[in-house]
Amino acid sequence: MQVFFSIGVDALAYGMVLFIISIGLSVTMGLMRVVNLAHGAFAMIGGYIASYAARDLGLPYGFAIILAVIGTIIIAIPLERFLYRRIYGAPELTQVLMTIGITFCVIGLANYVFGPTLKTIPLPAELQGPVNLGFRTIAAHKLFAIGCGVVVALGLWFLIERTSFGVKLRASVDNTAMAASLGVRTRIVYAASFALAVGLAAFGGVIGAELLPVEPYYALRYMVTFLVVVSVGGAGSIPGALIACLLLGAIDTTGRYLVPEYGEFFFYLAVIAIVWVFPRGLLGRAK
Amino acid sequence: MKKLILAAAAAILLSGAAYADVIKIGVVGPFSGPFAIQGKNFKAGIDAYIATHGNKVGNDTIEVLYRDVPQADPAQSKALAQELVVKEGVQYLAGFYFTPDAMAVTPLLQQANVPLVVMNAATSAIVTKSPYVVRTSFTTWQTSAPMAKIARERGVEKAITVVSDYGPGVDAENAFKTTFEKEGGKVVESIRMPLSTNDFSPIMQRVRNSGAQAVFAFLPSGPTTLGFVKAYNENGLKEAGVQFLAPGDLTQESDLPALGDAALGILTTFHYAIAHDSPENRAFVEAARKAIGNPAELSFPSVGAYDGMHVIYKMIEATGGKQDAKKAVDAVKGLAWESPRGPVSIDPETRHITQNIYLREVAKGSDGAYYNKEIKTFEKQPDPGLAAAK
Amino acid sequence: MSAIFEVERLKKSFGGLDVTKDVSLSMAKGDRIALIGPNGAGKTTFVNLVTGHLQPNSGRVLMDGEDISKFNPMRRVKAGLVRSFQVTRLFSEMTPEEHVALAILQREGKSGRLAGNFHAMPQVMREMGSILETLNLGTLATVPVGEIAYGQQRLLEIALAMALRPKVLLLDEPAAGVPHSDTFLIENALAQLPDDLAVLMIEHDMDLVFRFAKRVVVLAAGEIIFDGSPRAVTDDARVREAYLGSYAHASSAA
Amino acid sequence: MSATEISAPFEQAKPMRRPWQRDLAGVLIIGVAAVAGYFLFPDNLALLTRIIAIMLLVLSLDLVTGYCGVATLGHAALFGAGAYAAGIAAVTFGITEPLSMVAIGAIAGAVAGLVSGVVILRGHGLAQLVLSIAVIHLFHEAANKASTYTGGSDGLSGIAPDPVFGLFAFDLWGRTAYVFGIGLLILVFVLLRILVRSPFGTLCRGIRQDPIRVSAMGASVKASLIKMYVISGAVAGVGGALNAVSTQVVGLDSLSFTNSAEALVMLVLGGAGSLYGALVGTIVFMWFEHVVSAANPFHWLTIVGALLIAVVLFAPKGLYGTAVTLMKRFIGSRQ
Repeated sequence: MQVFFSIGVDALAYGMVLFIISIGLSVTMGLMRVVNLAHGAFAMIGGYIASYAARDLGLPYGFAIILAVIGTIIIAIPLERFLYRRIYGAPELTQVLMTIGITFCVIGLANYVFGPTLKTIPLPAELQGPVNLGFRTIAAHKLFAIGCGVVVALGLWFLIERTSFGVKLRASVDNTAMAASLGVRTRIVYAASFALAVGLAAFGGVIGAELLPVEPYYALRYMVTFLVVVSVGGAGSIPGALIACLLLGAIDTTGRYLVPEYGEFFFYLAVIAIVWVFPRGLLGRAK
Repeated sequence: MKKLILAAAAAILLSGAAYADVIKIGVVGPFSGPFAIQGKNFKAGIDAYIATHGNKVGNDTIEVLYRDVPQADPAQSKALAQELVVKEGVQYLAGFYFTPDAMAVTPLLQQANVPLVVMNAATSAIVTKSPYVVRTSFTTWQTSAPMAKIARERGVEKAITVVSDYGPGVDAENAFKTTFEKEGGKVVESIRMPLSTNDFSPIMQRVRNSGAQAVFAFLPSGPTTLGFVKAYNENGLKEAGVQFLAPGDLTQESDLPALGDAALGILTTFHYAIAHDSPENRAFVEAARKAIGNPAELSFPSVGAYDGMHVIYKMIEATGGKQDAKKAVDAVKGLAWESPRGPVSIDPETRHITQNIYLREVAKGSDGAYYNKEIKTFEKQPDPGLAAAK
Repeated sequence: MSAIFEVERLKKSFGGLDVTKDVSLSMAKGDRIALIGPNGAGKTTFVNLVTGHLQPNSGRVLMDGEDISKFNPMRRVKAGLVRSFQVTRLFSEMTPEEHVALAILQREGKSGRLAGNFHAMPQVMREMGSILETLNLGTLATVPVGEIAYGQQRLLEIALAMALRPKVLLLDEPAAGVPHSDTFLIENALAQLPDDLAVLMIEHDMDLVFRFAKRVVVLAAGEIIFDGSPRAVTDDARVREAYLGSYAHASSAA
Repeated sequence: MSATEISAPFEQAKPMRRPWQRDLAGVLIIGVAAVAGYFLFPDNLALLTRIIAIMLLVLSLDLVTGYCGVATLGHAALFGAGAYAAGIAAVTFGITEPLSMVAIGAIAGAVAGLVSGVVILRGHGLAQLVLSIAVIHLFHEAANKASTYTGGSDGLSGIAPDPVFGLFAFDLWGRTAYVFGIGLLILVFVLLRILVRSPFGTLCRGIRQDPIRVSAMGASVKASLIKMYVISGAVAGVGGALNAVSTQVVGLDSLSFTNSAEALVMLVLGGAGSLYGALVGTIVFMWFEHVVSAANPFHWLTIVGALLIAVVLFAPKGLYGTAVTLMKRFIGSRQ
């Protein structure tokens, strides 16, 4: 029983970290219909900015997070304007080509600018060290990540389902021409949701840095994992992504506890099984 | 036409000998991609050697050509090596971070009449694949086996091994297990985890439940070590007094700033620490830091590359710049010298480097920087891996 | 004449909503039936049930006396039950020639061949040529479908159906989206259909219905409320009520 | 169907002749390029042979992605299966005759194609992409585990193929391997051109454009796709076997996600759905990568990334597709 809880806590923490980083991708892929393989690159940029702010400039952690989110969005604006805008509505494979190209460039530049070493983001004292849960200890930053995940999930749900921006976004995506004729400035809506997705990526990159450390190859190393959780959840669905992250987090964690040798098999067989039962993802919308 | 090309190619191969005064060395390594830092260290070691020893051997000028294999890719490695030999006319092949990349090249050596100096790839068997292979780095067996003795000396009865599930990881597990059990200890459990593991908490739970007094771990240098070490601390294993043991890949100097306090006290055995105290090493570190640009990026592959260059220079001296792989390799069999890592020699039988293995502990210097502090020396260690394979 | 196609007591509901309530229908060789009904009457659902794209809750579909209720859509096509689509479904990068040839090859079980080309198969070329000529598509034979006019795409839909040589053909609004002035093209095409083929056409254009159909079936709210001659349909009280009632309902809802 | 029948005159012969002429021209161009490559780059034959092997992988990917519209990031599974089968046949079972090794590779590739086809075709869109990712990881992990046969992460070495036809030994310069590879490539290319023009090829193109229409014609979409996957697997398997024969080593990278993703990038770069695009994309990508990575082994990735972005911006249909469009426009404007 204790083992069960113990694994459960690990699974929850891991799943939430995955969720924070991948949810932005769910927005780009599901709502904006862009297969954005450069999502990991934006998370990495966020991580680098936070690391630079907190470690080299000595700024407080919270400030570093805000700086990372804003900085990454600022970097993403010209990319959206000159590159992404060209591939909205383009065939998926074209989008793959473009975003892989962007990822390669970002990796190359990160290697050039920051060098190939690992970069850490120093945690404030409150988030360091283990917290005793009674039956086991857990790292404080993991609890923090779980909290952040909950906040992000609720905030996004509210934004997309309950605000006028959400209405405009969903309208623009479902029928751009119709939305435009109703007076929605679709370009701005797209740009804003792109910024939202990128900001979430950066936020996730910083929060998740304890688990997925920042280094130049980050952009590709974890991309597959992000892609998998988003698609299993059903792109564009926030609850779907949340369930997928928690489920896959649990499967992964349990697998690695019970049969570490076959952890990889365990995870991907589970992915196949889930998609087999839900060919469009857990909560994917039928096309 | 065919004859013409043959003649031209033969001319390229032979010309290196008598006429040309440029001797080319082809270095294959990961210069971009996830292991770019290790390739950078190759180059730093090579540059440091050239900076301190000049770029001439006798009348011959040394030229180094670099080719990139970002991740283990034997086919690519072989194609590049082939091209280096055939097109660029290199007389020496060197570098090779990954075992499969080196293995792929060995069948070429005889026909190409080119020696291969392995500057990192750490699987014991590489040297058996061709008589023209010399290795100046280490093997995982060589660096892991002494750790088992340390564990026993420190009174560890029961240990658990946790390794990444790939060649070097399995080597490390075998090396530790064999030696540890020979010394009378018991390995209660051996865990192999996929290379792609990100969250090590569940593994640490298992380590905890196993009741072992020490955990012996092997992970490839790089990002995952950070998560692993943190998980070790955060899951309370450090407090519980479970000793953390590993070969030195896990605490390579370029990762130490990221690991930070979490790594303090970890015991590793390895062939080289940048903090090694000797005049040779101080000179080397100074030159290598200059070569690499950012001193924080310097790590162990640089010393393998540095000594590799030493071996190649000796080979060139011995052959007078003529292309003769057999003579070159014979000349360095038994060669002994004072390397930045300490006294080393090339075992005439295996053509692998015999060297000291040091027990180190991660410590924090007075300047606040973390380093591997050498606390014990195992002198003149050969590679036990080959014997074990037999 | 015995029935070639029978639908027996077909029922389908989505959630609690009955969209098809106990529908039975029978067709004989050479029948020309129009299936009409107000929007939302369940006409397309009916086609999807019959062709196997939807599974009914109960009821049977028979072809030539054989129960095909358990067949998947592909087997139903092979059994001779072919449909066209309300919104054109064609291969936009392929030519009419390729479309029709593919349908012929598929009918003859040769579409899985890994070598050869239909251009080198004289019978296929001849039949394709005659179908395209019949429907006045000969001049467009080698133009990608994406570049030809919608009306002609509708004709190609019919050409495909003909190439499959069905026993029973379900046409889902063949004139939908075609300008009224061009409806005669569709009508001419329908006139070229083989005499022994049983045709069920869903259509809104009543002129077309009256000229084409020998029999009219009216579906409203998932039920057949009329089955008889075209002349009698406009006089039927239930039909009038269904149409007018549905308009009244629609306007109040809007 | 015999060759004479194919070329026999028929009614509407005139406009139809052109594709055949184009195919003939295509084969001629490959032949000329192959000869030119041999004499212009006699020192790069090892690289050129590698390019040929990858071309076979990308051609195979074009069959399922370009012709059938299946998005996959796991196609290297088929390539790797061929490579490992050929390698294991040589190392463990002593089958070192190169053509037999290629045949074994083709069969293994076809089997891998069947397995991954059955799994991947279960999903649609993104789910399909994810299934393909899962498949490639499972293959990779399985090869890692079966290290007794595959050598695990150390790679499978010691593959020593016999001379081709007992006459031409594999040499240091890679000449035999190159000619062997060109032979395979031309053979496969001709067969594939026949395939894509066959009724089955037309059916598959139809499936990509509208699967519902195809099933309304009474054809099984799934069965057709799986059949194409098996054919595609055989082609990729030939590529893998060629790689094993020519480099005499097989590594886990041949079964990797990276390899799959790169193949997809090359295909899209060249332009999907014509076979020619696959060839063009592979040559351009690999040659470009080779040149820039030799020029700057440390920062070449940035330049490759810039190339991909430039292609999307200026040649959105891929290099070959855009060239064809431009050509058509040019001819059109002259008429």
